[in-house]
Amino acid sequence: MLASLQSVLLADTSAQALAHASAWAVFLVGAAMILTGAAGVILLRNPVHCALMLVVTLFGVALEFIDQSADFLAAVQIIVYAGAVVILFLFVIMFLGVDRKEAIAAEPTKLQKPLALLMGLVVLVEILALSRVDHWVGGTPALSGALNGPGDNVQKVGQAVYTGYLLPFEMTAALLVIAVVATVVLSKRAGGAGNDEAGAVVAEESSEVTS
Amino acid sequence: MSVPSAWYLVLAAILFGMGATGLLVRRNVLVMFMCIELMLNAVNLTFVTFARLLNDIGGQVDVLFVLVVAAAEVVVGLAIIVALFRRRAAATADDIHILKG
Amino acid sequence: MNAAYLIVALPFAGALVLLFAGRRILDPVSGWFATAMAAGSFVCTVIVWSTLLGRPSTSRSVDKTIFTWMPVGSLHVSFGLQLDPLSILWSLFVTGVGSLITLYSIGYMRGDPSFSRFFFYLNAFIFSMLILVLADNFLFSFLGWEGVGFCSYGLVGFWFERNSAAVAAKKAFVTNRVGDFGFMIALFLMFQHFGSFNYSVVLAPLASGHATLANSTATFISIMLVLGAVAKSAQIPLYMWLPDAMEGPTPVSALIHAATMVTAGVYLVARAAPILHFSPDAQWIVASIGAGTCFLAATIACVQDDIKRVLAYSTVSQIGYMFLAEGSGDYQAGIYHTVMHAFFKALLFLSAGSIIHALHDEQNMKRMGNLRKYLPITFPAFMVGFLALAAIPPFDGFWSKDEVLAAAWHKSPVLWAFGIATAFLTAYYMSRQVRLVFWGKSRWNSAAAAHGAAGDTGIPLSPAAAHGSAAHGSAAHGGGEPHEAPRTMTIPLVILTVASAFGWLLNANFAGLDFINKWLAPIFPATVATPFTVSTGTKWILGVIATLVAFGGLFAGMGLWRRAVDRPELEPAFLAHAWYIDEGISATVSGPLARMATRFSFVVDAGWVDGLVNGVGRSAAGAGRQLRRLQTGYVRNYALAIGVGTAAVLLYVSMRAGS
Amino acid sequence: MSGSLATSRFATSSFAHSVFVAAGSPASTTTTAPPGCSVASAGNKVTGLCTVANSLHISVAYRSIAPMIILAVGALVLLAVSAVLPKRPRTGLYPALTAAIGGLALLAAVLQWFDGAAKTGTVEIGGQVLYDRFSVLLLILISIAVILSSLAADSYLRREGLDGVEAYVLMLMSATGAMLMAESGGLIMLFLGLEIMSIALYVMAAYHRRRAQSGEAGLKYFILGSFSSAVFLYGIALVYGATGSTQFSQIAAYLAGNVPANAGVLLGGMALLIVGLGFKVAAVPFHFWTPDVYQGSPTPFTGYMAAVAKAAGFAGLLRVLTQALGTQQANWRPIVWLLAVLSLVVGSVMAIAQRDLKRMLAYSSISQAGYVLLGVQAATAEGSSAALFYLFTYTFIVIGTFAVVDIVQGRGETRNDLGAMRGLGRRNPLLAAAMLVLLLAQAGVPLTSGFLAKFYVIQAAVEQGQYYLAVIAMVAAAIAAFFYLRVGLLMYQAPVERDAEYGSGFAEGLGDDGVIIGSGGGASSAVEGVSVAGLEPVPSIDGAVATATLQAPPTGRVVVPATSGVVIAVSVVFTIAAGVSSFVIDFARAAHSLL
Repeated sequence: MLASLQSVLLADTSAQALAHASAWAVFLVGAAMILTGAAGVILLRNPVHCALMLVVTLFGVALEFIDQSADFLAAVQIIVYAGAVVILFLFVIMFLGVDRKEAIAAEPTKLQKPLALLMGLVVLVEILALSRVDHWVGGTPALSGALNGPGDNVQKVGQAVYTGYLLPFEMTAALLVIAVVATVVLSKRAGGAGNDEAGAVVAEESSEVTS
Repeated sequence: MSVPSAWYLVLAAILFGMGATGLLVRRNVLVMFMCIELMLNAVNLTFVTFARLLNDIGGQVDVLFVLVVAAAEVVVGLAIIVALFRRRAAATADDIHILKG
Repeated sequence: MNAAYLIVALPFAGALVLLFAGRRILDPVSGWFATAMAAGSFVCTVIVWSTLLGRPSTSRSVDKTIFTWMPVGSLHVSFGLQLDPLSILWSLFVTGVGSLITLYSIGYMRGDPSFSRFFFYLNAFIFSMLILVLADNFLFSFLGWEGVGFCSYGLVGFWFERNSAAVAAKKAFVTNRVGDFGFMIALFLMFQHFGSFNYSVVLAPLASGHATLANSTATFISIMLVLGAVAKSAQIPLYMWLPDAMEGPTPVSALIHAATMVTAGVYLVARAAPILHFSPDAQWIVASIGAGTCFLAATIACVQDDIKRVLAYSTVSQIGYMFLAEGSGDYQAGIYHTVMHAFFKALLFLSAGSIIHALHDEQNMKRMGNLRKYLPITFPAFMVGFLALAAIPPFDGFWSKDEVLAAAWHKSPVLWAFGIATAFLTAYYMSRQVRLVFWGKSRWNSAAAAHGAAGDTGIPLSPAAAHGSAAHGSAAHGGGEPHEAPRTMTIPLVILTVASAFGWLLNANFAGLDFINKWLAPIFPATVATPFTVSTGTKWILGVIATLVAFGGLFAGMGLWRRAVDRPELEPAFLAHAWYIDEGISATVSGPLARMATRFSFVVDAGWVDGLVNGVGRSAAGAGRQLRRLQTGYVRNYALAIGVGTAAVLLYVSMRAGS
Repeated sequence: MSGSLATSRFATSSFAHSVFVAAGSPASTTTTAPPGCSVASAGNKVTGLCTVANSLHISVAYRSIAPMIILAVGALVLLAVSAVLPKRPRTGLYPALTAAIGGLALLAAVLQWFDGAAKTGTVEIGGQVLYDRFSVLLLILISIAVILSSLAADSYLRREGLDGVEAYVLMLMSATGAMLMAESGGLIMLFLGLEIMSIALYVMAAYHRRRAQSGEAGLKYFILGSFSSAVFLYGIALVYGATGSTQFSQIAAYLAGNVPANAGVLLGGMALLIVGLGFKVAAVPFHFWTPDVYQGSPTPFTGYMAAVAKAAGFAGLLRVLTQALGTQQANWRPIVWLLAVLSLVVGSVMAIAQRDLKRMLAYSSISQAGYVLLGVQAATAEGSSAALFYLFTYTFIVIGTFAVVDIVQGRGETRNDLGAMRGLGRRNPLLAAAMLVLLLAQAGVPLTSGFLAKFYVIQAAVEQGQYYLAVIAMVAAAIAAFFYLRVGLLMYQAPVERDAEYGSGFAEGLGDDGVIIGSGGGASSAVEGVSVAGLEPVPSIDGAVATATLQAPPTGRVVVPATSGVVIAVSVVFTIAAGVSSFVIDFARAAHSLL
């Protein structure tokens, strides 16, 4: 659905201004979602709410992907993140019964919070200063295959994955093996069968995504 | 043609900063973990934007790998958290500090 | 020449056996075994020496590779023995004196529960010292250098249950680490400049005049080497550890802290003479350190009450003479004095040990007196040692000191003035010592009664002593009557007495007997040590002055200490406190600086050297404690640290990018 | 694994290892004939893959990734075996299989060493793999670490009742990741390898189910590791943006020929990459996880972690800094310089203040990382080979050391304080002697490999005229000598049962002063319990309090399990052999061909 939305937007070449405006609109909506979601994650006290706000951010990011002709990734973003990761988060929250408010006031180390805020700000300012805000890119374009041009996005990603990125792609299998073994190992404790299933679910889902 | 890339990149940088800050200020392990996801998403956004700027599919493929890694990390991370907090009521990172000094 | 390997192999084997099987060997056997190993090594050295003697003087340097070690670049460092006049001379007296002192220790350490451990250390020490002097490259030599440091550390702290012994050991260890840094930096510089550590690569071309060295390079390397030498040989400013090291058993003081190890610095400077040759500044530094140290230490020695501390300061002072000679360019004189000093100082220490033994661990001279009547062997032995150290002709010290002073005169009359003043003081404090110990009233009766039960191993209140008294306690010794030591202790005394009386004949240059000079001549050709001559007339005048001064000191000491034991006017407090050097610097450091430092928990309190030495350990531990607070155990704090680090690195690159 | 999948989808041919990846757009490559695609040549171990659509080609040179494949497949085989076998297989089956798999990987890696392609250095599999002797040496190192660690882990896991196939599978998988890092030809590959290795290590850290410390170690490692991974990833993105590629060779080529439009982005990316890898190698100030994780993790895994994670992290660091960003030397050298100095000083100083053996070794490993960084920052071939040599020797030392610690600490890791080492010289002289050698090697005493390793890195620094750095390194070595010597001396002191003195001695002596003056020979004096001489007499009340937290040292003979014994023996023999001969450094010298 999202991909079709994007193709509609791109197809409208006759009215460039409209396309321009719509691109901006998508960007702004996405940005708003991203920032709202992120703010929600770091500010809301109930972990369940945090997880839901994370979904908002993830959708926002997916929107920005579409805006930049990364259709396939947008789809994967929704499926993997919203579909699997966040669900798993919610599951664990419920499983552990930690869906209560966090006592934010209690702080073992006084300087942690102000310093943390300061550091976040400093890092951000430094990154922006390094990029001089709008001078980000150098480099030789299109070393692994052009993004524009004929063919659709999925095809191009697929080509790149099965040629230049073959080895890393295959090696992601190792990650999935580890994930499976890890859940088995960590849930071996007596009376912890539920955890086992949770791990297996995600492992399966992520393998679907990559294969 | 459309929105200048710098906007996306600054957006991503802000998201990264927010994620990092969130990790440092929150005490709930699960929320800290979500903040890491925020940071990873910021990186993904950066990759995609650079891919567009450079007209290079490589950036998008990189995002694919980040997604896989993130998924595997989530599985393992949550498994560790569950294993550790199963018997505890409150799951804050600060409750865990036997090892120090 | 295959005996060359045995020189080092025998003590090494001895150390190994004693380390692993020492516990199973009965008391005196391990001592005899260690003595046999040391003596065997001495015999081998003599064989090698005689072999070399049979060769023409130009081909008396033999390099025997043991094995090839590390490849550095294209070059392989081999571990080998360099048998040349310098190293063999040193080996001769290390093994010779070492054997005698090991023999002596059999009697001295009898009954100590750690008997075999002691002899393990002695053999290990002799082995390390031989590696130090016989190595054919600086790196290998450095291994020996570290080895003797370790053995010294173990032996000073031998009775570690006493706090003072432990502190002294630590002080010695850390002070020597400072010197080791100097040595190591010199090693790296040397390697960078010459691409090798081998004497044959580094020194031989310089010595033969085929290569030269830039003054700055030579100066820097020399200063770093001298820093190492100064720490090992207890010279200004790193001398304070040696008097404290007297906490060790007396044979240790004799072997390590008088005769051999502390002369390692003298050896190193002599070995590095070809490098020093290119740096007049470094030579001046060596000479000045020597002159300053010999005078300073002699003044302090004048007021010490502890019999061993007098000898300890005297050692510092005498090594100052050796440095003075070397800095003045007369290496032979310095080495001559080293050998003579090894004889008479070992003799003095062993005699002192015998006295301490006889008085049941009394070390305070003011509680001795009139001992000449009770110690028929120790007394003449000590007297010969005293006359040799006081440089009364014709004993050992006179001849070697005469040459040192002549060299100093040639370098600068100021240096000579320091030397001659020291000669006076030396004669003075030694006659004071002799007076207090051997003449006057017996003041040891009460002392002996109080300490009699403590046993005979030299250390009061130690479990060793307590144990010893059970076996050879006061019953066996018939109360507090001083008695002569057993034969294992007196035989070495006799041998060393003879050496102290006639050893000078080794280099009696007026009679054409200048054996040491001739022997060492190939090591110090004109390209290494610019030859100089002091006219015979001047020499005579200097000799006469030195003799007069020595007798002056002797009479002064004998006369002034004829009656009273406590003469505060002759024992000024500033000398008793060693010129307040410890306290003075302590006051400066612990004043404003300490107030500042305590905030950061750097505690500087016990005095300069203590402060420095313990400061290293303490500030490291203190800093560690402070840093440990950062390691809170809270994972978010750790993440914050990573964040701060990231921000800092980013800040740095933003500045780089901006510029 | 990869081959079968790929062949099923694409036409296969067998041409030699040369790689062609279309650098242009798909449109432009249609005119380029895929070279060698139809040519069947002699490469018998090599399968070439040619794509049909749009003529993008990839050839998989299996021999370049053979050890990796062996480990990964081996892990799956282990899993399969465990599934097929009845419930409890014969004891020692899994470790033996793991060691055998490691041995196969080692064999493959050794064969690679003599491969001509590795000698000259080639780029394989779409530019993702750098096949040269630098990688191969690290592959050898990692294989050895797997063999030794699997053997060392056996007795531990059985003693703790944790035996099962999973630990070995995780170990093999993490080693696969480490190998991927060592061989990586680009940042993405590096990142993937890093994650594969790390995620497995997180689980290994948390492996001991009944020890709270183990779970805590896993969680801390995981949170901080993910955080640093995210930072690292952002660095990759920025470098990608600045240079247009994530491949080392292409980054280097771009930077050699162009001035980046905005150097700031590149430098920012570089900084974040250093942070990410600095975390993995435990460089100060990114080291905070190290002591906690090392202390909490199961002991044999700690040794494995210290060896492999460090080696792989440094491999990545060397690749990134010297190969991809070699042109930016002037910018990264000061950063690495500072990391090196901080690691050296903080690691040594903190180690003094520790009472826990594993924790002390953790700080010591931080300071060891400082030495390797010394070699890295020299930015010369000499420095890189010195760093490689250091890593190689350290692998043996650290695995051996932790194997000894494992034996000493006993069931449940209850005796981890330094006091547990007390009397080891009597309780098992051979073990104590081995430990002494390993400690001396860490302290850098001559005639051990540790000395040569330190010597070479310092030499590399001195050759660059960095005397300050050399002096700092030596001061750090001197401080470090204290705590290594301390453990060494402790082993040869009598294992007295007198708790009060024992406790006060350690608690106070170590806490206050950190310096033990004691007997080297281990006399039987009854008063030896107070051989820890602080400056002041030890206050006995504090001592009594401290006693409560310390356990009395056991006095019985220490039994060494056979497998652990083999590991320790191998470590010691290597440590001495590499200390007195030259073969390892010759390998390290030969290995820096591409650097």
